[in-house]
Amino acid sequence: MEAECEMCGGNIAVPEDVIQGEILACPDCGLDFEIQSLTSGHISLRPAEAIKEDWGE
Amino acid sequence: MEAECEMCGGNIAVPEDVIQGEILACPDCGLDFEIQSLTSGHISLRPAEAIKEDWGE
Amino acid sequence: MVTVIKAGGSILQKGAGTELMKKIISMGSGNSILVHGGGPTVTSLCENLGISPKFITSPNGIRSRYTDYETMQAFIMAMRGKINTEIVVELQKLGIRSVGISGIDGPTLIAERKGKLLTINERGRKMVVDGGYTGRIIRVDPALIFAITESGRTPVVSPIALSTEYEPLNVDGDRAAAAIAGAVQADELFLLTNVDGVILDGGTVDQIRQDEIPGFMKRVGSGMDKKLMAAEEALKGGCRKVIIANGNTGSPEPGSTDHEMGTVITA
Amino acid sequence: MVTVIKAGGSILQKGAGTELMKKIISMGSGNSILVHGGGPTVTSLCENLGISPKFITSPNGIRSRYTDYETMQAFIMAMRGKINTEIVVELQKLGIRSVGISGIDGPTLIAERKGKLLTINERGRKMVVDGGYTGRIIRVDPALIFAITESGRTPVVSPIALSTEYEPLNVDGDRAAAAIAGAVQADELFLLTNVDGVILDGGTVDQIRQDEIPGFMKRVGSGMDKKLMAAEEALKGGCRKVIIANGNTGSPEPGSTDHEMGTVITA
Ligand SMILES: [Zn+2]
Ligand SMILES: [Zn+2]
Repeated sequence: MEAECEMCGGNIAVPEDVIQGEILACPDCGLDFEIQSLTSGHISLRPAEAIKEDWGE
Repeated sequence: MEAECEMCGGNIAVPEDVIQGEILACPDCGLDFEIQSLTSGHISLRPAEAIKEDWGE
Repeated sequence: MVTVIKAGGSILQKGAGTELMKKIISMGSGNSILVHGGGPTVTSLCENLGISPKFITSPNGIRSRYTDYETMQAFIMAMRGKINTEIVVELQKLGIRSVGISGIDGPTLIAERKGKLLTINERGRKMVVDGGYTGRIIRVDPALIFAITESGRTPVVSPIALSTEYEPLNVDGDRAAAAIAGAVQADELFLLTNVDGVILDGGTVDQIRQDEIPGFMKRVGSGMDKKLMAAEEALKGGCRKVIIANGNTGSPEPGSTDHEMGTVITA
Repeated sequence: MVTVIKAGGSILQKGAGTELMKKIISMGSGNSILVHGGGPTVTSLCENLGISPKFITSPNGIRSRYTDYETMQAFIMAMRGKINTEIVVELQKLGIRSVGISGIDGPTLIAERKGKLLTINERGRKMVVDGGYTGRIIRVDPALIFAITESGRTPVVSPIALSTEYEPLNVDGDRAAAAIAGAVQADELFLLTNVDGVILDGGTVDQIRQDEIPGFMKRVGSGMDKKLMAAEEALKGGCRKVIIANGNTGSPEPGSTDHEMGTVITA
């Protein structure tokens, strides 16, 4: 499976066993996308930039 | 087994399977006794009058 | 106007919670004190922890729950940890600033551990057992409750007392509410239950005078007699009025002079 | 003189409890605020309830406990029900009048639920998960704490906050103590731990100035960096001095100018 990067149009490889919430990076522009939903073969992605890496609290 | 009532000297019948805490009444004077301890055949009794019957709280 | 309200532990589940909360809101923060009961949460936590309920039987056949050390630990977690916190969160959500305490805090409720209890054992023989972690309130220090109400907040009290030997003891919720209502000289104490008040010959008794309580106690069932005993204690302590009413159906208006529902008990 | 003390949940088990209690006594009721941690009680209650601990792994390999709804329920029962009550009982036994609260009461600690967390899943792939019932304190209202201290009592605070959406949230105990120390403008905050203070190159650092904290944070291990972050927050909030010291070995004297043990951090 593949998805198209909404930023640069690059092809993002999608593993067969992908699950909701996983992050995929565009190989061309490097932007991270979160798997927002998965319904019968249709994959919806959203940019994952806003997600903070918040640890240690 | 039998024990002697410390009040009237009456004979109190003690069941073989008696356990600590059980109450036995003297058949003669009616006084209640609590089994205070049980050690190798020796039974120690004490008057049980002070024990309140306190329910419903 | 100070109102003490005693409600069961399931008030939040039954929707009655909302009615009760509305009443507390209508009084404004800082004018009411809520005492809650336990209910099924205690039992289900015990079950989940693998603690089987212990019962004892009195010489005249009354079976009641026995609180051993293990059960008391679960009781504290369910009552003080879970139920109390849930009620406080629910009140805050409605804009009522509230504070969860138990009688241990302060300390507010000092109790005496019950002495030995006379029971009938499995062999049908009379036996004395240790009273367990259950107590009888002997003193209330309302200082912490006043500190909370004076800061404009509503105390939510779990019926757990501190023993004279510094152990946590399970105390009856109705009696705890009564002791508090006396200590703070409350204007009224609501004892909310699942019936419409004191029921006699199929009808609800509207009014009872304090000196009539002993007579009524013999004629009502167990459960209601305990509430009447609590009512008497509250009035003796200095609370001005006790209302026994249905917590599930709404309506008794705090502070109103005409109580259309429930039984009103006054000195 | 107002002192805030943060100690782990196991303070009562270790005998260090007694040292800590002595310190609180020496300060007199109403001058100290105790914030406690969780410790093994939370884990063992979860085990007894059959709730298996959940962990998540960050992209740089840090594994940490994840608080889902079920775990939060057990957390409240263990922390607010059991540990907090045990500490209050222990203090009362020593004649220190005390009151157990959590940040939900008042409300005192308002927190923001953490947003999504970036993790590495079992397949080694990056993944976002819901932040769970863990929060970041955004506001402290010290009114209830003052009401309690002014009544001559010692607040014993469980690190549980109320979210802006009225959910109970697990918050870090050190950060909660720091936020409180700032809000009450404490003279000193003790962060008690199981080492002798900030250790660098095998020796304990005696003094750290606030502006040196960022430099130290990179050189100390995880755990201590969190305490330094808490120290910085406390000083920024208006607390005058933070002492990181060993809670197991006694000695740092509250209010003394010369701290022979531990690391003292000042603005
Ligand atoms: Zn791209
Ligand atoms: Zn006899």
